[in-house]
Amino acid sequence: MFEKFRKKSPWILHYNAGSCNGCDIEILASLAPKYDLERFGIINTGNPKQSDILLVTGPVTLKSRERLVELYSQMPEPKVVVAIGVCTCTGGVFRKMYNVKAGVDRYVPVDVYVPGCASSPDQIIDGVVQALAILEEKSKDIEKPKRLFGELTNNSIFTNRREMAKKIKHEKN
Amino acid sequence: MKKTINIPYGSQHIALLEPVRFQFETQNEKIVGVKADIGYVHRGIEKACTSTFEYKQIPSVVARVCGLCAITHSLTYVMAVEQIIDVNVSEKAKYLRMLMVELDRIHSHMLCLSHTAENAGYEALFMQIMADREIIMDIQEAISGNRVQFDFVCIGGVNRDITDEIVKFIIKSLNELQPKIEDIFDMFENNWSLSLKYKGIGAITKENASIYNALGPLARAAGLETDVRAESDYYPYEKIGYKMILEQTGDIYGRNRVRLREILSSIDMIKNILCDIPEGNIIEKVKGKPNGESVARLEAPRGEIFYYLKGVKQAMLDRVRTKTPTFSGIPAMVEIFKGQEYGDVPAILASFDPCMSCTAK
Amino acid sequence: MKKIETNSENLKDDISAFYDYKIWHYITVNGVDLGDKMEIQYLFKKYGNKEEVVCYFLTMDYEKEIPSIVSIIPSAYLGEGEVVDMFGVKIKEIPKGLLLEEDSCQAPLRKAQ
Amino acid sequence: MSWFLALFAPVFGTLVSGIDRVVRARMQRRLGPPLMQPFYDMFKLLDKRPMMVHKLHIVLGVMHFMALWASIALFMFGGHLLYIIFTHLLSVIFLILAGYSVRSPYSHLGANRELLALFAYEPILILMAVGFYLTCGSFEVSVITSNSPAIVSMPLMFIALLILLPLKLKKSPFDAPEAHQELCGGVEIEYSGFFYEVIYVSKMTEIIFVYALVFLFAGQNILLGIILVTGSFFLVNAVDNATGRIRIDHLVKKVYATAFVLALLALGWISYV
Repeated sequence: MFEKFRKKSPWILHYNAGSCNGCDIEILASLAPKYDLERFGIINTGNPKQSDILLVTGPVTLKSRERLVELYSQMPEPKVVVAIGVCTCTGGVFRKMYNVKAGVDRYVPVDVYVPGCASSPDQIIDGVVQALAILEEKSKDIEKPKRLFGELTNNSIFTNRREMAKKIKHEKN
Repeated sequence: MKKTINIPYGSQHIALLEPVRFQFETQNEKIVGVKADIGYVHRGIEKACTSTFEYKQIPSVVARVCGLCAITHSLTYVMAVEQIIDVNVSEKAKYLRMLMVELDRIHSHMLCLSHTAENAGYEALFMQIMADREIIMDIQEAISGNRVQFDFVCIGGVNRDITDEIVKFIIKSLNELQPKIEDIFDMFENNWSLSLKYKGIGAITKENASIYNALGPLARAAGLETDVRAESDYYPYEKIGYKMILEQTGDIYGRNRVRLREILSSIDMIKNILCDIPEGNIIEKVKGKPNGESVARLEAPRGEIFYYLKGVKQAMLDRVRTKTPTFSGIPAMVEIFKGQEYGDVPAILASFDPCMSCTAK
Repeated sequence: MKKIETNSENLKDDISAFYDYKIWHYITVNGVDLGDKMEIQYLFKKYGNKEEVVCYFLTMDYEKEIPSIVSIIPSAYLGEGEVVDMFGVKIKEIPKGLLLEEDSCQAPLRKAQ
Repeated sequence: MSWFLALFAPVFGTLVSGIDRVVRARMQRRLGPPLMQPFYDMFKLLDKRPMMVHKLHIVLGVMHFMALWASIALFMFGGHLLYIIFTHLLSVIFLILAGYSVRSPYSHLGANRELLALFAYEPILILMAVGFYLTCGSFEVSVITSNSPAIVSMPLMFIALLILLPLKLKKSPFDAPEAHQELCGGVEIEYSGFFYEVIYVSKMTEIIFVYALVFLFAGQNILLGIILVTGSFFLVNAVDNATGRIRIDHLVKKVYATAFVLALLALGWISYV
């Protein structure tokens, strides 16, 4: 019933997973008067528990991967992830360096990929608006982050244990 | 006994652009201890420069160390390489490089000022400075074709020439920008709430600044005379009207004043550069393989960038060492935080203009 | 760049005799892998002086331990920590883990691996 | 009429908040969100999956909203002004307890600051109630609103209330308890989904509470009341766009040095005349 309001009020959480700041300052520029993301109702909350869209920049470095997964799991569903910049999508120029793994989609499921080095504000706005359409279709089911912890079953960040247990039972059957 | 609250600040926080983690021990919001963890952005670029990329490709790789001062990174690297393989750059290319570095300094300082204003809770000023900053971004886009990561310099010169139309456009835009910067200057000087927030907060003495080896605006706000533009003959900075800008207070207010005055002096310098750009080639042919050691230094917006190179007559370099301004600034930052109120932390941190992707590489 | 050689016994004496925080600016600590040995460089510049960089350097084996200069230059712990992480050498009282995670590549810049 | 006002107070608050966001954006040379944006936010929050820490936290949040709503209802039905102020105090105390009940340091700091802000503004609200008693002869809101405008006899008290407005509306320079850049919202940081909605709505309801106090100064003159409310609305927004946030200790000092002194002077004036 309220699905259609999701796309009218997306709140953003921004995490820098080791980028060069180029995309981050462009995100900041797109919140500023010339581009003004707030006309779509977007607020930069900074609090994972109250946000809908996770903007990730940077090829995930080994030290920041756990924080990324934790932030992702702290966001309540429905949520979408937007990877901004070419190094976030594939690793870019940092691919095969010893302290990064190629791209953010090894850890969390990504919905929209925004290319560019650095992505210009126009591209970022376009990517976020596309993410809104995806947000509308998403269900309230739990999406798991990938690989790092394996199964995220007995992790305390899931406070709604009963729902979690039901889900596991369902999967076993 | 007072109750001590440990406040984690980072690695994700609304007031931080970049992942850095500070752990503040506070008593009644007064900070008694600080720990900094800076390794979140470590990607291993130094290793990649000596194992994956050839020396001619590296200018665009080191540009990705940091998006804000990308041009200074690639330029310092290029200067170091040119010393080893003996390339003489034409005067015109030198002027174009200086032009880009000064434009980069303006946009980086404006970003820092707007961020400082926002973290002091002054959202309207943030919006105003960000709106004015778009003028500089447009100029950069006109010259190089990209807003942030412009791979403008290359070994032997620069990649793109400048036309008369662009020169006219730059001068018109800068004339537009100058009164706006003076407005912002007035705002930082006279606003009541900002003076409560900035004056006397986060201060460092000249003595401490030199003991902890502070750099750039952080040191110049405390009265320490350190600026590579005055300590180097490589670029004709004196000819285009460079003056060192010093303040004595050492607090956030002083740092903001240094930045604002540097923006104004950079605008003057750019106008001078555009007036007397000499004729000549923009790029020289490069031959040979690097052999030997060299160092190069350059004044980035945040302070001194330092490159050490070692080549052994191969296309791959033997060692590339990057020392970035924030890396040297961290001990001084940690020192400043002690004894401050937690409520001032975001504004103090923003006024350092820390660049973590530079620090960890 | 002016290079002055020193060794691990005399390092602290040399640097404390040389370094005055009012005249010299400590730039950084640098490591260079020579193939079978390490060269550790301590770089300084003079305030207000054009193009003068002074480099104290020492060569050491991989397994040896050298003293730290934090007692002379308090801000040197970051540069030394980075050398420790990148080359896997030992410096007294400087812990590992400034930049690297435990499961990432240890001593990535060392050649003999 | 009063039933209608009391029941739909949160809705009106949300509308005012929407106007507020548009006005603020226009003052910053931006386009700003659509007018109905806070409604969209609320409907979206209804649809999110809640992730809460523990049940007491939820209960305290809901109690905060209920107490606040009750104080608005008392106001609309023309109740006793002191009851209204103390019910409002109760609601703020629930919020502070909610802040202390979780282990997040940001929440604790936010609750600390909320408590300090409470100490700053509560005495002035009580002095204001006393002022109304001295001018109109009663604490009842219904009596005050049928009297002649109180602003004529105590203009200083009105100025004191104007100083409190940014503090209650969480606008700069007095938004240290919420402090988006320092504490990410302070006490509300651990709420999410439907239960954040409760906190969100009570923020909107707070707006109505504050402007109702402003309206009270107009007495029976409804036109004057509307002028006062719109005037103070634009004044608060203009001040918000011209100042930064000041620290919590400065906040307490400044409020005592200005608003408290003004309120005392106003009382002295009334007694003297």
